[in-house]
Amino acid sequence: MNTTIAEYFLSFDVFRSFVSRISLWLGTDVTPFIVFMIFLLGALVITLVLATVGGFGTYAERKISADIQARIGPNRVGPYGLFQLIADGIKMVSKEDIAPKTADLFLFYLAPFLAIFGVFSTFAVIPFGSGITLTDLNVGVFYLVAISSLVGVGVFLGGYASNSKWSMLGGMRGASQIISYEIPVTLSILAMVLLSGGMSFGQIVGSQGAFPHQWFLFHNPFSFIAFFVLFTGALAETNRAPFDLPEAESELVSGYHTEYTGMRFGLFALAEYVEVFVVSGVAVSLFLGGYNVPGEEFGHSLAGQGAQATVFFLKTCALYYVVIWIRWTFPRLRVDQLMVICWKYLTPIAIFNLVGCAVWLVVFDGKSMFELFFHH
Amino acid sequence: MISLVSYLAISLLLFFIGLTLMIARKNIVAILLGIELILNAAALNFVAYSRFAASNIDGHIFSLFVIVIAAAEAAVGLAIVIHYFQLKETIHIDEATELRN
Amino acid sequence: MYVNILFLTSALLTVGCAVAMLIARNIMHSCIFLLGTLIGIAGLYVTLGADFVAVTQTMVYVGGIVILMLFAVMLTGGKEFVSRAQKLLGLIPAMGNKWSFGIAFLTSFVFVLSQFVLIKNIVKGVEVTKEAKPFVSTVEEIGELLLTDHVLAFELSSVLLLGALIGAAIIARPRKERVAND
Amino acid sequence: MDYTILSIAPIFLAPFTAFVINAFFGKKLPRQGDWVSVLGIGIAFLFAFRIFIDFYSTYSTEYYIHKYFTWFDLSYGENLFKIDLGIYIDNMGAIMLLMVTGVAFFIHLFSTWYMWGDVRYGKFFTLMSLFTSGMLGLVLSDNLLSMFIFWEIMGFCSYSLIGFYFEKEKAGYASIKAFMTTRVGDVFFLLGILAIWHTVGNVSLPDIYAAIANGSFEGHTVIGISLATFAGFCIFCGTIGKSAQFPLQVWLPDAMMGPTPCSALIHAATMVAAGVYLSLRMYPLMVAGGLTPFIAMIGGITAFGAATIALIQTDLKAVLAYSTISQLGYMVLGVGVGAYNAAFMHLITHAVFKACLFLSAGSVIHSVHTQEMPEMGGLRHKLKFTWIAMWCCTLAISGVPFFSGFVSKDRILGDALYVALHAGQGFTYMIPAALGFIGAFLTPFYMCRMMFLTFHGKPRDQHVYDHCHAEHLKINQNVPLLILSIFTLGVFFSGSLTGQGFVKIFGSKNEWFKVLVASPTESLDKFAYYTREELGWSDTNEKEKPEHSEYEHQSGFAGPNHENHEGLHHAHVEGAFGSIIIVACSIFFAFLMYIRRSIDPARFVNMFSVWVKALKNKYYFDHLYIDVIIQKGLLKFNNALAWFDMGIYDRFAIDGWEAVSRVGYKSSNWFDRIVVDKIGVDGTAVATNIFNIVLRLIQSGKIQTYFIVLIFMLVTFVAVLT
Repeated sequence: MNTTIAEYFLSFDVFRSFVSRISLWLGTDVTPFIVFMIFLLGALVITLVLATVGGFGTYAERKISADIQARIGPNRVGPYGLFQLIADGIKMVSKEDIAPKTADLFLFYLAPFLAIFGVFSTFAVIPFGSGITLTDLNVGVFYLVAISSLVGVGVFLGGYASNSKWSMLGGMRGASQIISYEIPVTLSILAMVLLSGGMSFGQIVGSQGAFPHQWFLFHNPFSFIAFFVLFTGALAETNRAPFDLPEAESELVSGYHTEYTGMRFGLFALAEYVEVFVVSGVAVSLFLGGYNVPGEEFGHSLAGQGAQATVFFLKTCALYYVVIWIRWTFPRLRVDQLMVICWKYLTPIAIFNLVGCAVWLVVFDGKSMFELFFHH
Repeated sequence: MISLVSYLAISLLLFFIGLTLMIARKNIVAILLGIELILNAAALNFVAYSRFAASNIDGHIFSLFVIVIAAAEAAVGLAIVIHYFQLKETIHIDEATELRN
Repeated sequence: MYVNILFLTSALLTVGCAVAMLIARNIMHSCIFLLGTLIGIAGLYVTLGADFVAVTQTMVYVGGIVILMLFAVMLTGGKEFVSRAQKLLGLIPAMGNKWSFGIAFLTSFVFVLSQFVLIKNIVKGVEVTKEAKPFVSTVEEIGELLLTDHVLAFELSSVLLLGALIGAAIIARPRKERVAND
Repeated sequence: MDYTILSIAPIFLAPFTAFVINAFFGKKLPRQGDWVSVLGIGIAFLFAFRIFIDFYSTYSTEYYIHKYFTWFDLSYGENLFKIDLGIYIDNMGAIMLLMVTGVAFFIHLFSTWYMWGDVRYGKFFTLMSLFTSGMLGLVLSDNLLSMFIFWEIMGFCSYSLIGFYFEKEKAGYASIKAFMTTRVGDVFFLLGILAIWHTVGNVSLPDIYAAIANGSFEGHTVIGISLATFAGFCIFCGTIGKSAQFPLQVWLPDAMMGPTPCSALIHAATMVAAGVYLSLRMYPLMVAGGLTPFIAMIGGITAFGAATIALIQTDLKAVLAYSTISQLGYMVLGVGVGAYNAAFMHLITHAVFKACLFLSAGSVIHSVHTQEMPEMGGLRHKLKFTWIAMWCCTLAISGVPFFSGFVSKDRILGDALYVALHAGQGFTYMIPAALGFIGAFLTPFYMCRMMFLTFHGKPRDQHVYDHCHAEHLKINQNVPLLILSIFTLGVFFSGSLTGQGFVKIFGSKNEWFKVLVASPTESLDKFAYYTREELGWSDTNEKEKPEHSEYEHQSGFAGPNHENHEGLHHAHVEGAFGSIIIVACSIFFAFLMYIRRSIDPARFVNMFSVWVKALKNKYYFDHLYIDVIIQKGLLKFNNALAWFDMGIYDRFAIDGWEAVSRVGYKSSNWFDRIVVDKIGVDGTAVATNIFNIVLRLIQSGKIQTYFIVLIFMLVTFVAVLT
């Protein structure tokens, strides 16, 4: 099984001979350089693709919300209003960049970059396919959880540095919400780590299969519950409705990014939309079988890689749709309810799931429910 | 190019800065910041020695425990700071002299 | 080569942010620079092959401690305040100005020097392996060590964390106003 | 059957768990948690039944279950000194468990009807569960210490249940009286346990039997009495207290203040049965201590005295209470005359019919809202089922043939007669036997009197009669009564209709009760070689099932010296026929007096007026205890002690010491002022002050200053080191 893009390419003889011929021609071994270039290119491509996906996120959100509310939604720019996001992008870039007079300018400028940094750093480990992964860290999931907590700092600083009451309250809510919900999310992820026996995405996805009965979602009752805990926690961590208290329009104008304009606001928005995509992708990889397609040999070929990426994107987009659907369906929570849900319900349930998964592994020798039912 | 000494130098610098921060600043939170730096310097040393001068990775374990202790210390310390602020409306370290008189 | 680049970047980030932390007047900025330092140290851990420690460092410090610090700073006023001049015997000035920095600098320097002198022999005694070991995953090994050789420390630290959790919650909980009868 | 601790422990744990659940969550449960208690005792019954079936199918006197673990061990060298806790079930225990769980189950069931609507309905069931579990624990125990613990749990429960209606002052006093009176016996019991523990080194039953068989008790004396006698006496005192024997019988009649189902439980299955059960368990010790004549005497006096008091009671429950004392007297008499088997049989049969009697009485009382028999009469038209059940039990307690009371009681009387006349024991057993037979005459009389007054004749108080509703079959009112009354038939216990082997109906196991319950004295030798083996909780310690029953038909009589089987049988026949005649006369007499009214009871009252007065005052025992012993004796003694304390100790010792200390204090005052104050204290203060001025310079209160000082100290240290 391949783990990174570079290794995937190097597994083809054509590519290897090509590299060695260039090395001969230059008189030095260029393999590391080529590898580096592949990484650079891959990172660029993935970042661009995901940024675009984030952009389309806004479009999807507007379209779907319009559909839910029996409206038409954006339909002016391009076919079906598809180019709306380009128009929005141009508008944002060309807007004047205003900073409040009393703001802490250093932090004010830093905050959106921290948020976007935290989100984009997670791309390094997201598995789009068995060969389309930037790097398959052996602490992949852990890394993802750790680095995405930078977003919390960004949100908090954005709220603090604006020197505005709305922003301040939004930032505080955001930070406390993110660090609180990190606990049930991490515990749910840990349960999956237990099941697969490793923290790398490659291993976690690899120990599942293409068909639903091989997914961790249906591995045992505890993992089934864990998925919903993770999904709820992820909604809260990405500040999505019904947990969008940090940017509650009715109370806080626009929350922590009230004072931001132009591209800085755009960065915050992009970070949010991309993070939703990332979180959906993580949920897909952990519970819904990830990029798995039927057939070992097929998966290795180039067409297989395409199929894997397609499967992954389809599943992720389905979850993305659910997220948007939830946003336009459920009312917002109160702050105390938010904390109660996290500390009194989700965390104990997540701990219970973790212990339950461990017990299941010991008692049933790691077999899933289906294996037990159809055991011969 | 990279050797044990480079890590030791960084760790020494961190320790030095942390100690200075701890002594010089009057804000209790700043003192806690200094303590974090000192703890990190120590943890870095552990890991560096573990890589360059030992055959096992016990150093990693030690630095993990250092992180744990830092977390506990930060939580309790900041709780004390906040409570102190509620009482005195200041977190100036020199005001915290109740035990003197 | 990449390791060297990473080392240099991390070292610069670490030291630069640490110095900035020291000289920043605004305590909020100090906290942010602390964040930079900690991420830099995580990078250094990566160059040392300590992947698990690096990620743990990021997780605990970035996700927890720094945000706690920011909260604490915000809840306690946030700005660096001017220290009142208090002099002990007219000799040791109150710190928080250039004098205090000078004193602190000197003290730290002397201390570090003395420690250096003290551990000089020990450092010499350590046999430094010439070529660095290959990078291997440490996760499994750490997991195994934590549950075998270091299980007591592991359990004790969990107890410590629980104690800290409860202690912090109790100390920082909002007090009711005292009844007026006393 | 393969026993583990899990197949036995639920007998105790199920009611106990019910108690715990009810105690903590009872108020939140539907119906205040009564079903938890009923369910708990029901589960215990199922387990007990399983064990009983096992013992019955094994059919051997050698079969027993013994499991234990060592609680603590203070042995040193050869001297054993430890406590083993465990479970010991032999045939007797299995029968006892079945009886207790079964009877208690029906009592619980009945209580859900009787107590329904009471203010403390849930609390009642909580206590009943604890009570039952205490009794079951006592039966399961293999040693005296845990028996004592459960014994005391029952004492506490009886205290709470008797004082259940603590709004009534009398109920409160009655509960205190019951508790304090049984306490007297308990103290002796504990003393007996200590004596045995000290000698044997362990208090588990097989060890005690083994010690008796090995003769370990011989040669030891306590205050001039041989140890076996002393220990046996002390433990028998426990029985006297718990089973309300003469002279500690005073608490039981007052215990009627509690709710009727709890009276049923106390009188039938649990509390008083525990006392007799204890003396049966310790029977070898009683024999070894030569206490049997004493025991027989106590039993005879109790059986007779209580029966006489019952003659004149007008309270329905009081009659039953005195009849209980009287029947317990028979059991103790049985122990005394060596009718081990018959005494235990009477314990079981009595438990069944007395529970039924009390529940019937409860049914009557609940229906008519009075306990006074003169206000009742003619109730048989309204309370048909109760009437049938109660007559069955009355016939059983009277000793009418074909009923269980005849089987058991007449075997006791037969043995008593044999010991008195044929066994060559002389005069010793004559009085108990005679008292027993007079009691046997009185018993049917007062029981039938009760029945006639309550159910027959014309309604004496029309208001009460009209108030009473006609009864219908109801699962928790009269169905338990009818079921219990079925078991008053002698067939279930004897296998033959009379218990004397006249008419046998069942097959090979027709005399199972007589065969299975064998006195430990007969097989005491097997305990002599009882080897101790430590067993874990989950192990089984079961005897191999014997190939066939090695038991030949043999009387249970094993106490005083006897060999004469022929004479024994003869005496039994004599006793049986004698008692049938006596019972017939007695019932006829009661019929004449209370139905036909051809004999006026007032004539007898006038004839024995002094005696009747004594009966009304219950032979003046309450006066004796309260007025004489407590007020004249204990209070006087108290006053004397108080006088000593105030008059002598206070005046001379305390006041004298005051004068001495006054001188001392004057001299020390001077020393204090000049030496200590001036030189010591002030001088130190000056010195401290000087130091203070110096120390204040570094004690700035600033942490960072301390820190700097600390660092420079460290640096100096390093400099010195290198």
